[in-house]
Amino acid sequence: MDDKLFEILEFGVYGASILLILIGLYAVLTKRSLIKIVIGMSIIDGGIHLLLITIGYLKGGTAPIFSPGYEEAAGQMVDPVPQALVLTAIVIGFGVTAVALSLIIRLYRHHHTLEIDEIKRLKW
Amino acid sequence: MVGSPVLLIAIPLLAAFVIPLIGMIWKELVRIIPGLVLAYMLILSATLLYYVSQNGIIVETIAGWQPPWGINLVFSPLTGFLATLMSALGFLVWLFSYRFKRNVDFEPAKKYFIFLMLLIAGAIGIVITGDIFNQFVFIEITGISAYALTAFYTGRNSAEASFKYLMMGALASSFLLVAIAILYSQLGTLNMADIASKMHTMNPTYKIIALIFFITGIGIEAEIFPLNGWAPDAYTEAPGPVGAAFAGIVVKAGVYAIIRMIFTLFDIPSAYDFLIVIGLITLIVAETSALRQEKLKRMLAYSSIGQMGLVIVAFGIGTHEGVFAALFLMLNHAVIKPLLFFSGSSLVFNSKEKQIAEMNGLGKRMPLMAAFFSLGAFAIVGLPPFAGFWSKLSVLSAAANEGLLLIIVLILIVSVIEIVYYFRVVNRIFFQEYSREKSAAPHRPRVNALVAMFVLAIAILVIGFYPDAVTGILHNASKDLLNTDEYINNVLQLGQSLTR
Amino acid sequence: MIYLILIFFLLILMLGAAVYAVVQKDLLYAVIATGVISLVLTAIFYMLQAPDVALTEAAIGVALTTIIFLITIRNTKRYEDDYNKKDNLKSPLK
Amino acid sequence: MNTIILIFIIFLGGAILTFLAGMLKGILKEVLFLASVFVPVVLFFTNISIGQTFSFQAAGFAFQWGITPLSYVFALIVAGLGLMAAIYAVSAMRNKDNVSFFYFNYILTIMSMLGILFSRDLISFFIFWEIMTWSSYLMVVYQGKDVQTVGIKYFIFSAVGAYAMLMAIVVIYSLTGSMMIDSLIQSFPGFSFNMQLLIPILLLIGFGVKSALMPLHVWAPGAYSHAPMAYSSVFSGALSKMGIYGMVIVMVSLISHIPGGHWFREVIAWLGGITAVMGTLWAIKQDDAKKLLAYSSIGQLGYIIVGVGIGTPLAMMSGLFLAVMHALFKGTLFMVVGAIERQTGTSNLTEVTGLIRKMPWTFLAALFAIIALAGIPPLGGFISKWMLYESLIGSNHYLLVIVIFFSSTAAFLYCYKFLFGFFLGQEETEWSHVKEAPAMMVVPMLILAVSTFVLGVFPGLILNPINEAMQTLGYANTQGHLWELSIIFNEWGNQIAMQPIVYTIIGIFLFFLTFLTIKGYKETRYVTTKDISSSGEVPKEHENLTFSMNFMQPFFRAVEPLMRRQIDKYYTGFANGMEALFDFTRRIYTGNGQTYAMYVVIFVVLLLLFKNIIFG
Amino acid sequence: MKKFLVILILAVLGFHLFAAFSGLGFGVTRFEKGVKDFYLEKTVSELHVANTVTSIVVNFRGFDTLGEVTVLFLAVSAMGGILYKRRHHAGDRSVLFSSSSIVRSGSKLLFPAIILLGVYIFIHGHLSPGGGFQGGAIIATGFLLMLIAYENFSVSHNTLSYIESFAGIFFVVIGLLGFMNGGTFLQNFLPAGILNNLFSGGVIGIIYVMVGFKVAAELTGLIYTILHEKD
Repeated sequence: MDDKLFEILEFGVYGASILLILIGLYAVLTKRSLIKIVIGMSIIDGGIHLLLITIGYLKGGTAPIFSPGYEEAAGQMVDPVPQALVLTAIVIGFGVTAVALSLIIRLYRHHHTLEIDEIKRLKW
Repeated sequence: MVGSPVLLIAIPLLAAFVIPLIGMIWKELVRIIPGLVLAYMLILSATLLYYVSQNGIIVETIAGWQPPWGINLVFSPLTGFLATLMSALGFLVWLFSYRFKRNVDFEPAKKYFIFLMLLIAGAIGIVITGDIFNQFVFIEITGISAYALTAFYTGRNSAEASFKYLMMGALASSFLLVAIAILYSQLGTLNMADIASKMHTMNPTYKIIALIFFITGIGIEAEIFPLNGWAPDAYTEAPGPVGAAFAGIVVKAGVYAIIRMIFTLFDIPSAYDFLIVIGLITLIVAETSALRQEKLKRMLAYSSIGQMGLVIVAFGIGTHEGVFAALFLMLNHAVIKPLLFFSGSSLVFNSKEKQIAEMNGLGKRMPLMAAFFSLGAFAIVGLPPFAGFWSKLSVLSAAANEGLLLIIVLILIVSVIEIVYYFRVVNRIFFQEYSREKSAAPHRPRVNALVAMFVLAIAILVIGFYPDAVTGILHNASKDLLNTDEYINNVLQLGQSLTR
Repeated sequence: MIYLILIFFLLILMLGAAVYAVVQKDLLYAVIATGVISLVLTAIFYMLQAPDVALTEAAIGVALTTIIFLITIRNTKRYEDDYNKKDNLKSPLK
Repeated sequence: MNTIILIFIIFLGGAILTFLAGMLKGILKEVLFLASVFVPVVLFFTNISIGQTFSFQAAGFAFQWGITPLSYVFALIVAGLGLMAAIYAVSAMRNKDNVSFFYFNYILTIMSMLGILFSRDLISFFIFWEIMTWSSYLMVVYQGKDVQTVGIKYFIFSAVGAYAMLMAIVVIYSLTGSMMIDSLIQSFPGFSFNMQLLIPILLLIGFGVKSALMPLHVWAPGAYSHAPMAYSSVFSGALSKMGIYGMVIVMVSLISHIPGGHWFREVIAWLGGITAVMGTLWAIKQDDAKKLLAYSSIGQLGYIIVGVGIGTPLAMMSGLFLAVMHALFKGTLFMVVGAIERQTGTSNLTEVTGLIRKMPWTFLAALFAIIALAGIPPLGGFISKWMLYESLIGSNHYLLVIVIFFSSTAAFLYCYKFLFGFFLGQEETEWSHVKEAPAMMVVPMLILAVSTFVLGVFPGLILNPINEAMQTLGYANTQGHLWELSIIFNEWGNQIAMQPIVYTIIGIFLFFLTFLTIKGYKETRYVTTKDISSSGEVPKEHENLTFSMNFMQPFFRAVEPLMRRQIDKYYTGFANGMEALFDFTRRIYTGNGQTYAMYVVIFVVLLLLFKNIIFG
Repeated sequence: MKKFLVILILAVLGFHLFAAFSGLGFGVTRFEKGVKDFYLEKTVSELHVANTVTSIVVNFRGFDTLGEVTVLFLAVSAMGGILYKRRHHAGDRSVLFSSSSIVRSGSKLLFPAIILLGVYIFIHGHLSPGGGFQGGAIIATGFLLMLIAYENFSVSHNTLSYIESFAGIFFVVIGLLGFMNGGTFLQNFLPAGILNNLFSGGVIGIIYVMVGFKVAAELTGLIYTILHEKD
């Protein structure tokens, strides 16, 4: 039963993370509000982080932290590398989001709108 | 041994952290220190390049772990050449903008120099790192500095340009992460050499999907055609020297990243043809868009994109001659385009809209700037005896050697278009009447800016009259890029190891 | 067993929140929904044996990201522009 | 140091020094300018011998400079005309703005033309070709008129030509692995047929542009007439001959090795013939003397191309000889127009009249040049035209003979228009203050004019080098001893006895000259143009009734269908269409960030969908 | 119309993405020669660090972390630059809501606890889950709470700047000190200590503390900057 569920879960987790990416992309591509677009970006980020963590997961594995007496437990640990990558990626993503939001504030200051298709003074 | 490649990254980062502190003591240091750092980077990378050309590739490990496990930096003839080029250009950009915002507030100036320094450090990091995730981090460093520099002027357009750039950049980093995820899930490693050595074991389907995401992610930085919407806007709205830095430094790093992927990491031969096609499309679309451009910097931006397209075509030829030609083009573009940006932004310095039409008759008012601009224009369209000619010739002869006659025809047609729009500007500057109402008011550039431009102009003339001054380095670099096995061996067995 | 079902539940919750965040015209609600995504992600990360990431996501994704979004909305505007035109009646706040 | 490299160093250094000296006051820049043209030319005449070479390596290519008999002939044109025009220019350009810029480009042009002739490899050929192009371009736009139309047009055509040539060069390089012209000539017969067709066509496009061959000639009228006249004499006289020089090499050394290459020759010759006719017709119609000379240049280059294209020994000789003669008389004529423009302020034939008394020396130079141009013995033009007819008839190109004959008859019209318009006719009060041009302008003109006469009487002076050049190209020795003396007092080889014809023509001409002169001096009624009444109608005040106005109107009514279609319009239409298209396509950069993001996703999706095709 | 097109495109994208990951398997041991086994082994045997993620983040891939804190530093600077107004007058803070006294006193009570938690987390980064980033972010959350609850609570910009700069400088300098004894950048030059002791892992703990300070200062500064963006 667990194994069967686990197989479904495989599709579920990968599928959910990819769906998250797609939903974010949908927001980026169709939503006209700048804030929505940034929300979309952070949803994409979330999806990718989940994807990376899922890649590193090991069935029945433990967190990659050695507790006293279990120094030989490396074989049952989940992959720590994607976790390290995600740690970095989260912080970077946050930095980018922050910059994006401050740009939005400034755009609003000048344009008094958040519609992306009204902010196109630079073209061709 | 004069130093290690890691200092090329560590020193600017250290300086970036130091500057806010030291700015509280003496404000002028905020301007001086980045220059010193960039000069140091230039000297260091040049010395290392010389060392490498004598003793072979340097592989620097970080935190003492051997390459498949630890992050490593690779300073080879190719990466060394690019790093030297970037730091030299970075120094010139610093020199040009040394008195930038001199009389305005202190805060923006401080940030400007920090961003500029980190932009260059990030670009060098992209080039010399040997680890894909580390490359991603450097791409982000470069990216955020670039967004900030684009939004540097407080007008409304700069924020718009910056936001577009950021949107594309965020998409790029997402795609890159997906690609990294695919590669890691298949090969369990992040080291470029390790990936390259294991690539043949990977299922071709996954391989191709990973490559596609890589190309898209980095292609946004490298300005290949459908992904370069941000570029004209960012170049237009960023301050002039920053446009020069984008054209000369950031794009080069992006192109390098794509090339490293296709030449070294992925063993997909048809990717070369793809490079040719996409490069040609980029070239044609960009150059034709530049034809009717009304704004100077935007025209330069399209021209820059077009040149990068040409570089990618040349890389796509894939032979030694092709790679040599591409590197030569990169070098020339890195020398010429900053000169155009510097002199162009000096010419329209006092104009509000930065229109080309406002440059009428400025040749008589600002003869030196106009002469520099014309020199750049002559060189970039490939007129002998200036620098651009040799690279154009080598691209064409590389293509001819492979029998790609259609490509030659297309490149030449596009060159004619390029001539048209550059010469229209030159004509305006020199041979049309200055009108007090319509033309921009003359502006007298400072000595530091003049020196920066002189250096570039002299470089153009030197390469033009004596191309052998650089061809040796370029041949070494192209050999290095094409020799994948040697790269893998050197990195994995720590070729010229840095243990002392 | 419960563990697996819980993950399923969380995944669905997360996707639901994501859809809500994208569809909702009131940006305030959308931002809160984004926070919910992060919150659920934190739980999933924890269940996938990544406590470090979970902690980071909790602090940065849930708290800080949400708050800077909120401040931005505060400084700009709360609704998408077509909010008043179409979805007037559906508005939860009217 | 090698003389060859020394020549170029002096040129280059002289150009830069002259340019820098332009910042100073005084005549330093003039002195430097003359020195940096004069010294290398003297070095060329004294120290350069045929066959001397200089080789070096750069950027992975082998370079070789040296002079061949053929290029020596052309170098004579360049050096001689360059020197004369330089002397002329010093005086003509006095008091203009940016003179040092003019000098700079002038020296560079002379240098690059000599460089083209010196190049034994294609790379340095191309480099000098391009330097010539852009320095001449800077001269075309130098006066600041119509730079965005005329200047750009010139440069576009030059660039198209140069890039066609560049493509040929890289293809040759990929095929032979060498950039040497000699190795190209050696290995050309071994190329595949496609390449044998492609390479000459590309090269001919390149050379055709510079020599104003018919569909590629549209830049020429504007460019010739917009450059300063001191430069136009070199531009039309010497620079266009570089195209001829290249064409000679292509026609003789390459095309003769193609199976069916004679069709090539026919096409080129016919294009030349059409060029000659159209150039001449358009020249007649011009009221501006500069434009007139520009079109006349196109027409004359057409003759040369016919000669080169036919390629029989006599035709080739006539083409080369006409090239030399054209340089002399067209150089003179441009200088004459320059002098008149300087003295009167305009070069319009309908405004300036009756200058014969005011500028007698200029008139004399113009007279010689016009006679030479029209092909009247005993001046040089006659010989070349005669040889051309001979060769055309000899090679059974009767139709082409008619074409050429028509155009050379029509050429009389513009010659007459030019001479009469400026110098004869009523002397208007408006021009009563006009003085003769300064000696430094008149003397070069006269020297060139006299040399047309000398070469007409003693064609052997130039035909001997041409004969040598043709021998190195593979032609048989063309009865060299016959050319030692003057043509008038000798028999024409085995051709028809021509003394009677020659003497008759000379007699008619002398009569005509005497008549004109007498008429000019004795029978001129001094009334202003405005006083003429035609057919009893009193003309309105503003009506211009000078001689040149509506010159040969009935004739044009007859040939109008020929002239209605201007190729220029097609080019302009094409260019405008392309610009409109590009203006439309650049709208893909919509300015909307979301669209750009959409492009990214579409890009990925397309790649993913077609991944097996693209990367498969 | 556009939306359907987008959905169609995204469906294709999603299909291929899924194809790239579906064959992977979930929760299986995937590669024998991957780098992770080396990390798991060396982190215990050489670095004596209990938390493998920490050892990777700070040591094996420490260069990434250096880049990452730089990114954060850049982001904060960029925000400052982007939102810069010439006449910058601090104190005009956006008010998210007018806080009641319960919120205020609650915040005041929670604040030291949050700070303490953050400090604990980044000090024990090499032993337990968490570390510099997490701790720093938590501390920033504490400040955020105070900034929201108290309209007149302010943080000295200069202090933040000092902390940020010094922490960054220390990070790089510790990295450069790795060159001692013929080592490389960021190499551990201190004794590794005993596994699961507070003083273990050599420089890893120190670096992570620096990262903690830096991240805390940067995130606080970031929030401070954006909060003061009221028009």
